[in-house]
Amino acid sequence: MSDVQRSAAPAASDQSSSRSASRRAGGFDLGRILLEGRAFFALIAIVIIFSMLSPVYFSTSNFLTMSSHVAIFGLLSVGMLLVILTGGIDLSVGSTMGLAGVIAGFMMQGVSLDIFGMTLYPPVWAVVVLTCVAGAFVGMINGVLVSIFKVPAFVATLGTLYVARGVALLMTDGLTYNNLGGNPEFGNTGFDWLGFNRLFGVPVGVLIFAAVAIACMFALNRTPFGRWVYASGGNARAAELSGVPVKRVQVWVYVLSGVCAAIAGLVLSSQLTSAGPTAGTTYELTAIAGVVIGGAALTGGRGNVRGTLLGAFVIGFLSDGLVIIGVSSYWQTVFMGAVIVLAVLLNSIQYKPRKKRSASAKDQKTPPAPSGAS
Amino acid sequence: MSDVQRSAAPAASDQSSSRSASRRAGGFDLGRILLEGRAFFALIAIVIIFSMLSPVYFSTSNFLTMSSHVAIFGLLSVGMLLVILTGGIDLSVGSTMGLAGVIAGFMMQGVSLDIFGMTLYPPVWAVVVLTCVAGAFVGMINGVLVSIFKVPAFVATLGTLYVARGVALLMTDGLTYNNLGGNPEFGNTGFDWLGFNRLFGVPVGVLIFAAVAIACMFALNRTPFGRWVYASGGNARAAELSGVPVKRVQVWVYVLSGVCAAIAGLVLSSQLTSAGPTAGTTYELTAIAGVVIGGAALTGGRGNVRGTLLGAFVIGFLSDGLVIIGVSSYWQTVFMGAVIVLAVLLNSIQYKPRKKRSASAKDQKTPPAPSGAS
Amino acid sequence: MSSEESVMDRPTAPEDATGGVVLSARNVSRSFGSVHALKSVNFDIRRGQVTTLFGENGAGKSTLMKILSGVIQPSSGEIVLDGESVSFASTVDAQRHGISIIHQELSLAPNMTVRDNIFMGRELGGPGGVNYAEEARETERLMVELDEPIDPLTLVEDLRLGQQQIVEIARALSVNSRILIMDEPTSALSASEVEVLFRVIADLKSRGVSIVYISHHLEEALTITDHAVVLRDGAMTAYAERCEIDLEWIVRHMVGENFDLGSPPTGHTMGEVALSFEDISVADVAVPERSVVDRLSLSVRAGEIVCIYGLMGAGRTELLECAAGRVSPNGGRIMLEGENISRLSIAERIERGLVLVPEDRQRDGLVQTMAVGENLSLASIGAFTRGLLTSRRREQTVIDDSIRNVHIKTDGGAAGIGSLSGGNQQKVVIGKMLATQPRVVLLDEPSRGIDIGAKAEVFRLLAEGASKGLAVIYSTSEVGECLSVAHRIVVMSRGRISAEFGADVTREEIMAASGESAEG
Amino acid sequence: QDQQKGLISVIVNDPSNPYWLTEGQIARETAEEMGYSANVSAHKGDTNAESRQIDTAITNQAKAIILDPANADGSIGAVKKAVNAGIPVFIVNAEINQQGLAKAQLVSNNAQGAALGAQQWIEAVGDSARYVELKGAPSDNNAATRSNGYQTVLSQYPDLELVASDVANWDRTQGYNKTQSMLQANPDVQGLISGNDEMALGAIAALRESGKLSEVVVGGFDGSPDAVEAVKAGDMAYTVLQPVAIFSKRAVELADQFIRTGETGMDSEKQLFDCLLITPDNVDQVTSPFVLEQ
Ligand SMILES: Nc1ncnc2c1ncn2[C@@H]1O[C@H](COP(=O)(O)OP(=O)(O)OP(=O)(O)O)[C@@H](O)[C@H]1O
Ligand SMILES: Nc1ncnc2c1ncn2[C@@H]1O[C@H](COP(=O)(O)OP(=O)(O)OP(=O)(O)O)[C@@H](O)[C@H]1O
Ligand SMILES: [Mg+2]
Ligand SMILES: [Mg+2]
Repeated sequence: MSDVQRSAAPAASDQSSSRSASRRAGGFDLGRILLEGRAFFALIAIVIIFSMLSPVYFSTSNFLTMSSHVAIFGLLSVGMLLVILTGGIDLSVGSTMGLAGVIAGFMMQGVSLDIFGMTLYPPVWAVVVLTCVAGAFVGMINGVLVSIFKVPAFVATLGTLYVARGVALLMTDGLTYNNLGGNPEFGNTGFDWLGFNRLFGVPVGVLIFAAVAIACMFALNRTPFGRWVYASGGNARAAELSGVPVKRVQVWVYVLSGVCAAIAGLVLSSQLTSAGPTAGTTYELTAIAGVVIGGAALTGGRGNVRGTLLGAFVIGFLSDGLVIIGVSSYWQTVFMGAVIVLAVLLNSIQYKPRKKRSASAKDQKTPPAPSGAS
Repeated sequence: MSDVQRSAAPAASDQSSSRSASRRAGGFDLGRILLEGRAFFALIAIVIIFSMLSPVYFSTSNFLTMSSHVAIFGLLSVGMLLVILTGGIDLSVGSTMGLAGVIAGFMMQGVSLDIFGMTLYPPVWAVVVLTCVAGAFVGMINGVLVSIFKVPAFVATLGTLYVARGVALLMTDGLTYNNLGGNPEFGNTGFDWLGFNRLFGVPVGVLIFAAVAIACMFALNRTPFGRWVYASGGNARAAELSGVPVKRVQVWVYVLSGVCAAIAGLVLSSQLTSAGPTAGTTYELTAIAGVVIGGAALTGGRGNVRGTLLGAFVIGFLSDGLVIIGVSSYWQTVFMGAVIVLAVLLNSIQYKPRKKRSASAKDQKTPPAPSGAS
Repeated sequence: MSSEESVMDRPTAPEDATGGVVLSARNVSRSFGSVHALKSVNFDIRRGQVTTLFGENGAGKSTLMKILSGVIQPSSGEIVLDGESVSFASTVDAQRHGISIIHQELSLAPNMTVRDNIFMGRELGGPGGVNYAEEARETERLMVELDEPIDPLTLVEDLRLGQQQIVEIARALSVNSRILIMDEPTSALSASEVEVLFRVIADLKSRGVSIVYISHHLEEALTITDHAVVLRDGAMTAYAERCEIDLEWIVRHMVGENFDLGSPPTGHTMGEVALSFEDISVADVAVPERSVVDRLSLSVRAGEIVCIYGLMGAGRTELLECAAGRVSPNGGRIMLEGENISRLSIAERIERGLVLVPEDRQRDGLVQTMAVGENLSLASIGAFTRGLLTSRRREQTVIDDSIRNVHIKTDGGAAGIGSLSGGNQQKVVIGKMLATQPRVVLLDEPSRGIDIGAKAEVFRLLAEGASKGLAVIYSTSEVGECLSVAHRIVVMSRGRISAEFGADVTREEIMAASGESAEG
Repeated sequence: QDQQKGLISVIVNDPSNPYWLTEGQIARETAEEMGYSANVSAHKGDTNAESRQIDTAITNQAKAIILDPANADGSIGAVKKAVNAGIPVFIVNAEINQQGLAKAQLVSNNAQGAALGAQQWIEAVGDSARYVELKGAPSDNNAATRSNGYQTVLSQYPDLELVASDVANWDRTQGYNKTQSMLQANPDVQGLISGNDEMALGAIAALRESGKLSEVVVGGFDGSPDAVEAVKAGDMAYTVLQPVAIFSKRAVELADQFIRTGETGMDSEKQLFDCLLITPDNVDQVTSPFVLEQ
């Protein structure tokens, strides 16, 4: 027996250690990404094709613009990834994002306290914090429904999808908050900084997105929380028996997803300098698509931030590219669907030689890792 | 792993014995339904509340009208149930429904064969058949992507969602086909029969819905195919080793879901006597909600037609009721979400005494298969 | 409360045991709905000693252990730790009191590495997050101790069942608890690995760790036990110290009668060759250049029972899965009664009378969402289908027959599959396949976790089948099983047949041929 | 709030757009002033939802239905249903492609409005420019009407070059994203003409972000409050006011007249309401949403 093992061992351990090594490394690693294939090829293909079709596509300014579009979806996707890793799903992100924008807009307009007969203008930092708290609150409702009341995630978050949207509409009576610029008189200017300004030439929205992504990457790779997330998604029962606080983890991922959605809502309404109650409608599907294109399994436990980022970029770069080369909007819809499928198909083709063994059990999930010794 | 199951077992065994008993009974069985709780209480509550709020709600004619609304969603839900039972999901039903309507409309307008310089007016039965074939074709693409190419169902059907919608838009150039009444001259009248007429006082759409539901119930309870569907969803690997043609079953459920969507599209466009390319947008979520409210598990293997019907009726009766009593559309959104969650919550409360033990096992991941072992 | 078990003389624990009692269950009962899994059981664990728990499938062993380790709570009765009554709200709680458990069914997260599984929920902190390096070192140390040098960064799903079981053991060891409960830790291990485990157990004992050991490999268990306790139908029926007992004592108290597993069926003539492998090769999924099954040829005749003995990783599972159609060979042919079936689907092979009882019941054997009956009838739907329809009545007949044939402890088949004990679940898998009335049956380690009585029953069924012309290939890691059931014993090692024996072979010869030390 | 004169069902498109919100509110207020009870529901462009709401109105035994149809062709069936049930239907805002069903169709003159807007736009841009266009949802025939209206005027100027156009589905966020992308391809545009105000406001945000707002002339359509603000602030050159407040009030009055007398007193079923221009010059005369005092 041990002979067998020894002979198989070197290869196996190389592969698997390299895989987890990359997880450990955490950051971007080009070689690794190339090897990993997945969404990366799709992204390269998209960039090349559109660069050939349009001279303006391949330019820093366009990449920055596209990145700032990606930032919105990407923020939702990163939050969604956490949820999906635990085996859940969060359909409410689009609505939460809309609600967050509305809440921010509401506060920027000044909160009138009737009792005191005065209007309060919270400073921008307070608006940002309170909006994130609101996002967290929506997420907490999801989390509690899912973890404590055992409502299937799809249903719980479908419910909050409707409720959050309804609340946003009720708050504004369907109208859009305008003029989020604030007023120097009230000391609440600066809201548009998020969406408008640039640091080192990069739009602030993109930087925020990068910061959130790096924070998530860190949390997933370097903290106990990250391991708990993967464990809860991989085998909740086993995780619980090993002392992982599965329920708390579940609540937390929804809270974080809510916060991400709120941040996305803030960035978006800052970009638009207005906040409408219907912002973000159907974004949940796009966010999920990003996560899945990035190689995560909807069954939980598999996926990483890097893949999700790629997924978000694939979607963003594709849809913007189609606009830039002037494809009709119907064809945009068709291409969108085709690319989503193709990007994921790429995985299964790439891993074909190994498909046999992974048969019906693994399939569905991410391509099985090369297997190891024995 | 069987820890999971064993600890979940009291609940599980009671449930499943009553479930399988009721499944064996096959038909409607009031006592069973009452016991089963679930969507049924929600439905009763809805009927009572709205009857108190509006004098017109509780009347045969209103129930018939509402049922014919339910029929559309219900048809989608029944198809969706089959897919969900195998552990998949079909996001493309809404688009397929829109596409089906457009295809029917296209044929009713006459197909001009340029080569022969003539226009062909297929008779209504041919239109119906060809439309169903088109729906089956979309379903088959989904099924093949999922079963052969191992693309996760969520992604594959998200792709077809976009593609089918895009194709429908391209076919009509965004316009709506009108005048589906046909022309006696061309011998293709009668299309509006589906949507407008009544047999024994019941709208034809409702009868079709009932027929499809009964056929599905029958297929699930009394045929090998039904058993295969449940087995594939419960544990695909085990099913395969027991001789279940898992891949074929997967393709078939998507095909059937596509056909159901096509039928829904036919009924709808017949009701509206027009077919627009955007019909059915976001109906997939409603269809899924119906299935889940009806007690099916998104992880596959659990659920039945009876529950799904109840789920569809809960949603339909609720949304029509809200319109009847004149609730503002914002509040409709909020109520919709709240009721979806509550209806499902009802389940978990009903089973509360047993909740402790069934802990994290039941919920989410119904006792998953591949825990340890590989 | 304590009513039923008065039949037996209530065994009293001796006061002067080498170690005092550390943990004990006092009048513990537990019921699941109407099932009384435990009826007022008293059970003691002694410091630095191995207490073995014997009992039939469904006797309540796992239930008792789950109560002692905080997985579930007793319906009544108390747990006494160091003389104080305690109650464990969760496994974590129990672990805090120094109790850890190796679960009967694996509880690992397949998507994570060995290291992550071992330290799941007990992360070693360090500067800047989890100290992965330290965790990996510790994992490596544990693996060396268990003589299974698995890379800590291998994904668990890439491991064989046996290796996963070792990871599970390593995890329990890593906790450094005072009391270690092992619920069938060796069901997927081969003799040499069991030996390593026993060495570890001896070492733990010497460090004062108390151990509870459950196994259906009775002889094996006897070699390490200090105290034996027998459970029967949820009640404790016997207690004795090692020096007072032997195999016969255990079996008598477990089943109420004594019998042995018998010997291979004789007296019938064998028929034509039913199934033959011709030069079959199967590539390793991980390293496609390597063959797990290497140009192997083997045939079995109607009425013959062939045992394939081998160590873990010999390639038996692949060979059998290849015959069943789960994996496709990359060379060679498989002939069923003269017909080349290499290209047929699994369903078509089943139709032609070739079935496989898979090795891993949770993953390949059971549909967890279905009731017992539906599981039992799953492979023989054709038998109760007329035209397009299934017949409830006929199906019930199939189910009832199976339940009777393989002695499943359940009634009617309407219960959820999850409510059965581990061994009874295994019987469902066997029963399901036998219900198809096969002509060739492949069993991959079917005795995993089933009690001696059931094993005898399976052997009897096989013998009976054989006498009617059934061809059987039986893969096992237990020499004893080979000797009591096989007409012919084939030893497999590294994908090839390394030796072949008739029924009259001795234990030592087989073990020698498999490259195992002839002892254990 | 059971008012004795009966119920008037108002079905609008999507109240999350201030335009339709106003439409519904005015109709409701007018009806309630006249002693009816009113019920506002929204189909959000879904013909099936619209058909269900018509059914509901029939169930509720409404005296009249004020309908903003979801689709010029797709809504005909639903209207027929109401007519067959004996309920008079009054179409507002958008038309349906069949005469003789509704008692009246009170629609804003989109073609006239588009021409008006295009002329104002040329005044602001000049007769030589590169420009882009944002269009509404193609399922809505107003999108085509307006776009055609624009093109009829603009194509008379050979030096006006349409360099890109895209559908932004009447939506502000999409207007923002698509404008940004179109600006990447065509950084040197001088004008942007939009099918409605929401998309134009999205475009303004995009232009402001890229610092081009002062160089690009943006024209909208609808006259929504936000657009009025933008015109005031000088961000938007003009917007075309649809007299939604007028015709939705008128529809209820006609309904009332019909309920009382059985006649609408109109010569033709269809009545077009001309659109008005809101420019920086007259923007102060906008007194309440969609109302321009003259
Ligand atoms: N969750 C549960 N729900 C219902 N019954 C259960 C549950 N868990 C165990 N049982 C029943 O309790 C009894 C004891 O089961 P237990 O698992 O303790 O047996 P065991 O002695 O470990 O058997 P094995 O040797 O097969 O593992 C069995 O009859 C089983 O069916
Ligand atoms: N999951 C796996 N990952 C990697 N290699 C595997 C895996 N399963 C099997 N193998 C390879 O296949 C060979 C045969 O393993 P297999 O499990 O078939 O042996 P076996 O004789 O059936 O042993 P067991 O007692 O475990 O059933 C092993 O040497 C190993 O290299
Ligand atoms: Mg057990
Ligand atoms: Mg094996």
